[in-house]
Amino acid sequence: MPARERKLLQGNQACVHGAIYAGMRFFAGYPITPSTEVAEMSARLLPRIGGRFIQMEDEIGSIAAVVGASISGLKSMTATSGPGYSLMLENIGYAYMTETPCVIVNVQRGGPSTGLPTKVSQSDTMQARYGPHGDYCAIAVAPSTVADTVTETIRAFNLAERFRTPVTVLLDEVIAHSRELIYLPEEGELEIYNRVKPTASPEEFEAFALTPNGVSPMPSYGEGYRYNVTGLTHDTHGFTTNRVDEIPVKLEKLRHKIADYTDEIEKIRVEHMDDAEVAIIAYGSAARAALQATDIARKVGAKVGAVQLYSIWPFPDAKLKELCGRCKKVIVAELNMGQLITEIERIMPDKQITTLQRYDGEILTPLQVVKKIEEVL
Amino acid sequence: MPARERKLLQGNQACVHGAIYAGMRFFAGYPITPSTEVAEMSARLLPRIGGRFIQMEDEIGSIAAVVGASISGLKSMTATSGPGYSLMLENIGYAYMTETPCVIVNVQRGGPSTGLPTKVSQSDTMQARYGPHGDYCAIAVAPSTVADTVTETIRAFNLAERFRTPVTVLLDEVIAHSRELIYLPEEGELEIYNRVKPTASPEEFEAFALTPNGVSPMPSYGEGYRYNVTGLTHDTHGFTTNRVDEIPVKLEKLRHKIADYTDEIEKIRVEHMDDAEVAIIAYGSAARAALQATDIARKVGAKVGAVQLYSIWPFPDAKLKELCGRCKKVIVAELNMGQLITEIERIMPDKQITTLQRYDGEILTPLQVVKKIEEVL
Amino acid sequence: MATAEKAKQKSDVTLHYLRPGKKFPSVWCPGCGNGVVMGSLIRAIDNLGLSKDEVVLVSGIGCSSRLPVYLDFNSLHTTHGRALPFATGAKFAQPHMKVIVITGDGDALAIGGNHFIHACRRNIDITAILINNHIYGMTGGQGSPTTPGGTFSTTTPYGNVEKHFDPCSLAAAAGATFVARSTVYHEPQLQKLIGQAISHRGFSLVEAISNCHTYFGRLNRKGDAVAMFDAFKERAVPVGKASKMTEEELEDKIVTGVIHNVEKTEFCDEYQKVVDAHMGEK
Amino acid sequence: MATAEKAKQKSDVTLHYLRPGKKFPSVWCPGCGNGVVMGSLIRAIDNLGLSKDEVVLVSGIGCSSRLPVYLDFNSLHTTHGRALPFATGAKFAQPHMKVIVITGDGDALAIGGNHFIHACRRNIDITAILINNHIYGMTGGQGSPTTPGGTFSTTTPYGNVEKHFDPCSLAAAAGATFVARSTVYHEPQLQKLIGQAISHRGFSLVEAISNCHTYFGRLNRKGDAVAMFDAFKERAVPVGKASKMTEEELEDKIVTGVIHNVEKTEFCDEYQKVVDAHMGEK
Amino acid sequence: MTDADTTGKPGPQSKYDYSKGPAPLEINMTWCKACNICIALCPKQVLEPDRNGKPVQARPENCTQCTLCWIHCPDFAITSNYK
Amino acid sequence: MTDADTTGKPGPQSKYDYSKGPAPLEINMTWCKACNICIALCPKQVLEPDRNGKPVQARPENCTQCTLCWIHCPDFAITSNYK
Amino acid sequence: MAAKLLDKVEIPKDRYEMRLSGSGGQGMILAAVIMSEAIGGADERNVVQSQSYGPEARGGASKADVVVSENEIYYPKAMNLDLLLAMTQESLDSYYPNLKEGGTLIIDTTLVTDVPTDNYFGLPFTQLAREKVGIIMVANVIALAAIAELTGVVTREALTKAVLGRAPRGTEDKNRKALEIGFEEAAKIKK
Amino acid sequence: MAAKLLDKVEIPKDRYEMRLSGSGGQGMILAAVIMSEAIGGADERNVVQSQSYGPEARGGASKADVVVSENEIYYPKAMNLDLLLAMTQESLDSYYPNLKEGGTLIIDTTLVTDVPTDNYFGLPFTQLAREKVGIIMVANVIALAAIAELTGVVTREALTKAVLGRAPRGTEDKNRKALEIGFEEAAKIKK
Ligand SMILES: Cc1ncc(C[n+]2csc(CCOP(=O)(O)OP(=O)(O)O)c2C)c(N)n1
Ligand SMILES: Cc1ncc(C[n+]2csc(CCOP(=O)(O)OP(=O)(O)O)c2C)c(N)n1
Ligand code: SF4
Ligand code: SF4
Ligand code: SF4
Ligand code: SF4
Ligand code: SF4
Ligand code: SF4
Ligand SMILES: [Mg+2]
Ligand SMILES: [Mg+2]
Repeated sequence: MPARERKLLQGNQACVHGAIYAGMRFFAGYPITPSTEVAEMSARLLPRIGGRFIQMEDEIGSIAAVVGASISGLKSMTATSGPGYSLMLENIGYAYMTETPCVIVNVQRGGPSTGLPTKVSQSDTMQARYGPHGDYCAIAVAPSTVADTVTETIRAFNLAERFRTPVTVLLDEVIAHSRELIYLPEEGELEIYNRVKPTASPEEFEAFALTPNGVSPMPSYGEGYRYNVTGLTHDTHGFTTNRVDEIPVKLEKLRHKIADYTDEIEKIRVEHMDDAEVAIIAYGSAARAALQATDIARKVGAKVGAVQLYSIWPFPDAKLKELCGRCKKVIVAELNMGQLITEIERIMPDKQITTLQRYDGEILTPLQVVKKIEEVL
Repeated sequence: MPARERKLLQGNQACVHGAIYAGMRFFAGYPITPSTEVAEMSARLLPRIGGRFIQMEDEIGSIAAVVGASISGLKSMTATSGPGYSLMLENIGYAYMTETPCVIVNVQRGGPSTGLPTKVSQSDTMQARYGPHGDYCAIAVAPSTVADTVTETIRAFNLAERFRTPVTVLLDEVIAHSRELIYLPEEGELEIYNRVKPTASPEEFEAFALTPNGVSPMPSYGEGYRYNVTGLTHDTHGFTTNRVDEIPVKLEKLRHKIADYTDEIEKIRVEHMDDAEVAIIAYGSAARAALQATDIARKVGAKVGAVQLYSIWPFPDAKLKELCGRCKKVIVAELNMGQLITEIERIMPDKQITTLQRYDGEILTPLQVVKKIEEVL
Repeated sequence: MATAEKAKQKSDVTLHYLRPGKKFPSVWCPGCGNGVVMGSLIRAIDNLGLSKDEVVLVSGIGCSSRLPVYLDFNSLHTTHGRALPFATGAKFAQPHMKVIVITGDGDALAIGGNHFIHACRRNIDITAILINNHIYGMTGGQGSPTTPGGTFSTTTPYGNVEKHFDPCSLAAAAGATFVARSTVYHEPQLQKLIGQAISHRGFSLVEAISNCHTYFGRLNRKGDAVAMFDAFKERAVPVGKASKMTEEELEDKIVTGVIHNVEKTEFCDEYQKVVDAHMGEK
Repeated sequence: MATAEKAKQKSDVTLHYLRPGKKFPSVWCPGCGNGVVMGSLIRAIDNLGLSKDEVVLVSGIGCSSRLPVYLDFNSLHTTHGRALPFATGAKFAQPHMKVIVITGDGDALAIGGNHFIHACRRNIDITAILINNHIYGMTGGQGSPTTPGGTFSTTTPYGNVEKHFDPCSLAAAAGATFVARSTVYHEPQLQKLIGQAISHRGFSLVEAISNCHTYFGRLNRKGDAVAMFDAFKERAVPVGKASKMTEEELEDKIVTGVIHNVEKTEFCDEYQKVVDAHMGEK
Repeated sequence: MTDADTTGKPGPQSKYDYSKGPAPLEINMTWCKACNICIALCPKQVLEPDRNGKPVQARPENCTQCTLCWIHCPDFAITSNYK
Repeated sequence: MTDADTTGKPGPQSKYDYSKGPAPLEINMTWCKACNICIALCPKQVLEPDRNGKPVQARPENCTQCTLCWIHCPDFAITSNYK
Repeated sequence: MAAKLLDKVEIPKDRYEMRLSGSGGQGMILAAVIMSEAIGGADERNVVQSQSYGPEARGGASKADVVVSENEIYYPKAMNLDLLLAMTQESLDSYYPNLKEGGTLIIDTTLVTDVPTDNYFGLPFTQLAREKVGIIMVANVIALAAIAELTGVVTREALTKAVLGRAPRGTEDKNRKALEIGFEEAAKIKK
Repeated sequence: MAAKLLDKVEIPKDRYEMRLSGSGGQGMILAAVIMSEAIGGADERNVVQSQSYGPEARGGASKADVVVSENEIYYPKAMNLDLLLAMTQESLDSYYPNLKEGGTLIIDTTLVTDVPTDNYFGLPFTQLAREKVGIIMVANVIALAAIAELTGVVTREALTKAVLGRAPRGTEDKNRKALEIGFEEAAKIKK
């Protein structure tokens, strides 16, 4: 077997490689630091594989085109950062309501507002959950290395297709702009999930049918299934409804098709937790500081463990509780003024929870984390 | 004294009366059900008092114009519903970052997406808190009657001016469209707060100076203070900064000027809580069902009390805990799939918390609430 | 009786395109021109012999934007103002589809104005049918970017102080390659123009002047649907004739016909050339 | 030596408008035309004798949008694409202020396109200076709505397949009442046009063609700032002369001067009439 | 309800007795919203409103099958009845 | 550093000795970014780049105060030195 | 105790709940507004008026509720109607089940033919409007007058003032006439 | 134990951290990319390369870091530099404090005049580039070669392959030349 080629890629570029591996054939976006290289790489690579890239007039148009293309039949993605993600929220909600698979990459930078365009942050964590109006059940994954970015982007596409829903990839400036040497997965190496196509005849086809797992088969345009798609609350045929007996059916379908299958979404990495007295919970580039600090502190005998979240939403309540079961103390390390911690507080009221925040545009250093471990121990 | 005139007003109309009482002289908006009457009433009333109404091309432009007008010197407001609020988020974040007082009315309707334009909901509760990207410290007030809508809109303006920050009024379709007979406050009856103007000379003026309470005096255009306003992270002079020693100063100013003064924001109504075993927590039109149910249940001897939130954000953690101190059981009644309840769970892990949700486009009925009380008792 | 037979056939054709399972009649007010445009669209599509499967109808939000749901095509009822970028995605993903956007004056030109000019600029092969009733019907009669100066709406209670867009000029300036206008009174012309627009390769706009007697008519004393139809008849001037009239003479007139028609390369075609040139490159 | 004295005075004038406390020089690349436009703007304002207090400079996001912070006026650096609605609020709140918007081709015409056409339509008394460098400078060289077909940018690595807007035609079609164009090479003309635009009552646009040699120049082998200045000189055609040229002859030319100038009622004025008529009504 | 109310065809109550041929139009009274457009636009005064404002074929013999009524009916309530 | 490097005035190292009058221009070497525009646009070849690429007044006697250099300097680094 | 709560509870007696229902064009919402204003003009009672919004309001059925109480009105919607005005058969059929036992039912006998109870007041409002006032549009005002007369929820004077306060200029006389007819006809059938 | 944690901890020894610093136009980022690719082409070591982004990158100071390790690299940024390349005085002043005790300092003596230690390697990279290759732009490549030679972090072959892999067409020879000069000159001063 010939040695596999290693590539030096930025997180943003790796994201595109992952997406294409997962089957992305459509990208619509609008440049914004620090996500722009995702668009640039897509512009370069997609024509080479017969895919399509379009730079839209703004972020609203970008996510709209992505949803349109996905419904039309192509796996689709867009990438942006906080300001653009804010603008996309209405149509992310539309994708959710219409059960349209798509992937939105949010490369987080310092906020609020225009904030710190070239600096790292994790301050859009809660927005990924609660950004769109209306009840929303978010899926968000979060890589922390360039290699992860490939696999998590693939996972994002798989989850989007599996659950027929928008999935957010929460990157941050450090991962996005760091270059790492990675192996790209080879054809067939990773499982790719494709949306389930209808098997019923067009006459029998019910666009938003209540299936056992809540996910309805989804045809592409031109395949003979002419159904209606609307962001208004609709019945199983896709027709608008105002009926009190039909409305909750739709809303519950949207929620339960995801909430009842969180085990397929959750992904957590655990290091040194067996006998840990303190757990550090973190994700993304903050997790890299946490892992490093854990390693350093372990070497000098501190009973500390690291818990890295690869899936942020739905929040892995039960699994996380179980993993942290033994330790009494928890440090939540994040690059914001305290977001994840509200979830941790909610699910672990019995533990002593400490927050470790950094929000000056830089990532936490391992020594900052070690210092916090020392404080807590 | 002549008898005061009572007016039959819709919540949406009352909102405009309250706003004008508070000093609103500028309204920019874009129609959307069920908020449109706020714009329509503003269009009618503002010219009569020398104020200004403009219908913008969209919601993004509306909030932008509102912020521009506020910085220019007029108290300003916009009104919308979920889809429009989603679109406004980027510029709400800008108002927050630039410390611009303004009021955004969100008349909640059924979501997600286009959802149920003419039906009631409270499913934008969490969005009001976490909608904008970046760390954000939200203020949101929530009337439940037409009369409340006057006073809470006034309070929203006062809070906006007091804290130099955007304030959201969380209405809902039922309050917005119901007509009630109310007395409008007379001149001088209610206190009106106006932004603090600088007393320093233009040369000495420091636009975002660190004052004891964190709020910097704010001049209008044309008053001789020519300063820079930007959504980029900035220093106390309003100039962009990337410095790790200056960035947290700004972010902490934004947070603490609000978070340290929550007692000036919090407002809670309490009924029958003295000896209550069960507390029902609710806001907006759901609170009306809760109050009614409490009344009904009390008459037959149930030890139940009602806690109505008039301020949702910052969440009144301490005060609420104190008020519910004695009762072991809490019912959170809301018109969504469970939003407020996540906050209640976080702050009251020791209590038995039950959720009472309705999300079919109608408000909870008192009997539904009574039934839940029965279940819980 | 050949003419009669043809008449019957033609009168029936609409029914063959109605969506099974969808309740009729429509939600629209009695006499609303949206239904007339729906008929024109059906007849135009039928004349072109398109298969139902290859047609995608995309709309935003508004009374007019409710149109697609009634028809047995692929239908995509999107968010307010965003029909065109959704349509752009759908079209670009499958360039052989016939993508037709149904939009209102508010949907296309207020909140959707940016997407409108950019779709024109790209000259992407989409047909937009803009049902211009000069007001926001759906939300109950607020002013729109086509509400004439001085007229009344619920947000211009003292008469509109703003000026209005001419959607056709705007589209042409932005890069649209086929631009036409007619009214719901002039159904045969409207139908013909829609057919031409769909056949045109590139971005095409048909502005269909329509009546919202419920709001625009009532607030401006323009009478009921019939009265408004009559006014359209009176005010219409074919483009040929209009070119010989002065600006004053054209005041309050509706210029009908093909306003602008040029050939330019189309977006999807151009992109395909890039794909063909670079496919397989490493 | 009167001319020399005047020269000195004129050469100094810029310094009197720089913002105290702000670090100089600017963030811009060496030779970036944004600085030239900044000088033109200062000289135009100085010529008009406006007081610093009555001037509001509003911008969006982009290299060009960094301009206002350097000048000692009221400055409002807003969100990407939204300068015009912020400016609309600021102006309408205090109609006696002179509100000037500094924007880029991406800021004004991509994400901000809708606000652009609506500000034009309203004919609100704002002057927009659109610094058109045919690319997104700030984010590192992506294509913009004015990037010409076939040219390269980081998002058009195989040559741009889209067509570009002519901002001046678009503005005129949308309702702007004063529209002009010049380049950073033609500073004296640029300055004069900016002055005229500010004096004009109603919405005015000055398109300032500028160089982003760092990205547009580099990616398209157009050389450095000097080479791009030279090209502007070569390509410029005064509007009078242009009117006598064919479309082919005008290909790749930059038409300079006042492109469109009409009188129409202004938005704030019209609104004031409503206020005057209804003030005090119950 | 009379025949005219539900079918749009001239019924016995119509003061215009129709007997010279098949009814020229088929009118779907469930879909018709009584907007009056067909009645107003018919150049031959074929139609008149019934008591709900919906069209009855009052002068069917005048119908030229000119198409105007049905191409302008916003609710597809009229089709030609010619076989 | 020589005088020319910091002031933009012709310094002793300049091969052009300047003695016929006051230096025509004041050049702010801290603000100047060495873009070359002034040098290229000067119709009289008054300016030449120093070793950092910033302008020195090489042929000051030629200066006609035509304004071109300073109105095109993007960094306001040139002003007239005429009193 | 808990298990029995629901059985014991009673809908509060301090509320008086009216529903005015009919079809889109019959002016039920306006009628409810006028009724609310009449009550508000007369005394210190509280009023909440609400209706169903939405596309269904275009044409179709229409209902408007008025809840009146001397106390604070918590719940803004009707729970158990004290009075139902039905101007069409469809609206009667839809809302009759919401009328409380012993509640007042008033119907427009012009259009309602089928009444599921004997305990009601019937007057041909639409016919009266057409024949005695000459415009069908004031049927709602006649109905309001009848409600006032039959229930005493508001005085003749207060209602008259409220109606005239809303009457477009030039229609005062017709409205006055409508009121008179309503009061009179209702007085005749008052038990 | 807890109180002493910070005193005891050590920065992990399995990491090798380099910082290449200079001014905007000197190609430090490209150099770091090439160095990373050289390492990656040679063996299975892991590499993380990062730099500061932002407007400051236009002109101004520029730095690019490369962290190398045989193990998983958790923390992606430099913690304690093993090697600092300073092409300007400004960059030396800024980053010298981040160099670990005993770390390798390499400076471009063309532009750096003031070195706060005696323990360093100095070569006139820019001057060598100008004088021996004829283009100043390859100074970074000469410096890379010197780093390879002086530290052994990567082999000559691997570096050569990486440099040529990135060299624009037509510049191969100049780059080869630059490498040679770098290797040679460094070999001369190698201790
Ligand atoms: C983001 C958003 N803003 C506002 C609305 C409310 N809205 C729905 S339709 C409409 C206007 C429709 O006007 P037009 O496009 O002219 O359609 P018409 O109803 O006149 O056919 C508005 C403002 C919305 N649904 N979404
Ligand atoms: C909502 C949002 N989207 C995208 C961006 C990123 N962004 C900043 S400036 C810019 C383009 C600027 O181009 P232009 O207006 O032409 O200005 P220039 O830099 O060329 O002067 C973009 C896309 C942003 N800041 N905010
Ligand atoms: S409101 Fe106007 S546009 Fe809407 S359906 Fe009625 S008539 Fe048509
Ligand atoms: S990137 Fe381009 S537009 Fe931006 S400062 Fe540099 S030259 Fe100017
Ligand atoms: S046009 Fe159609 S809907 Fe209107 S009255 Fe005639 S048949 Fe009825
Ligand atoms: S087809 Fe023509 S003539 Fe016959 S009824 Fe219709 S409009 Fe009248
Ligand atoms: S003023 Fe004119 S002549 Fe003198 S140096 Fe400047 S460009 Fe040259
Ligand atoms: S134009 Fe200005 S910045 Fe450029 S070289 Fe001349 S003095 Fe320096
Ligand atoms: Mg409309
Ligand atoms: Mg630009």
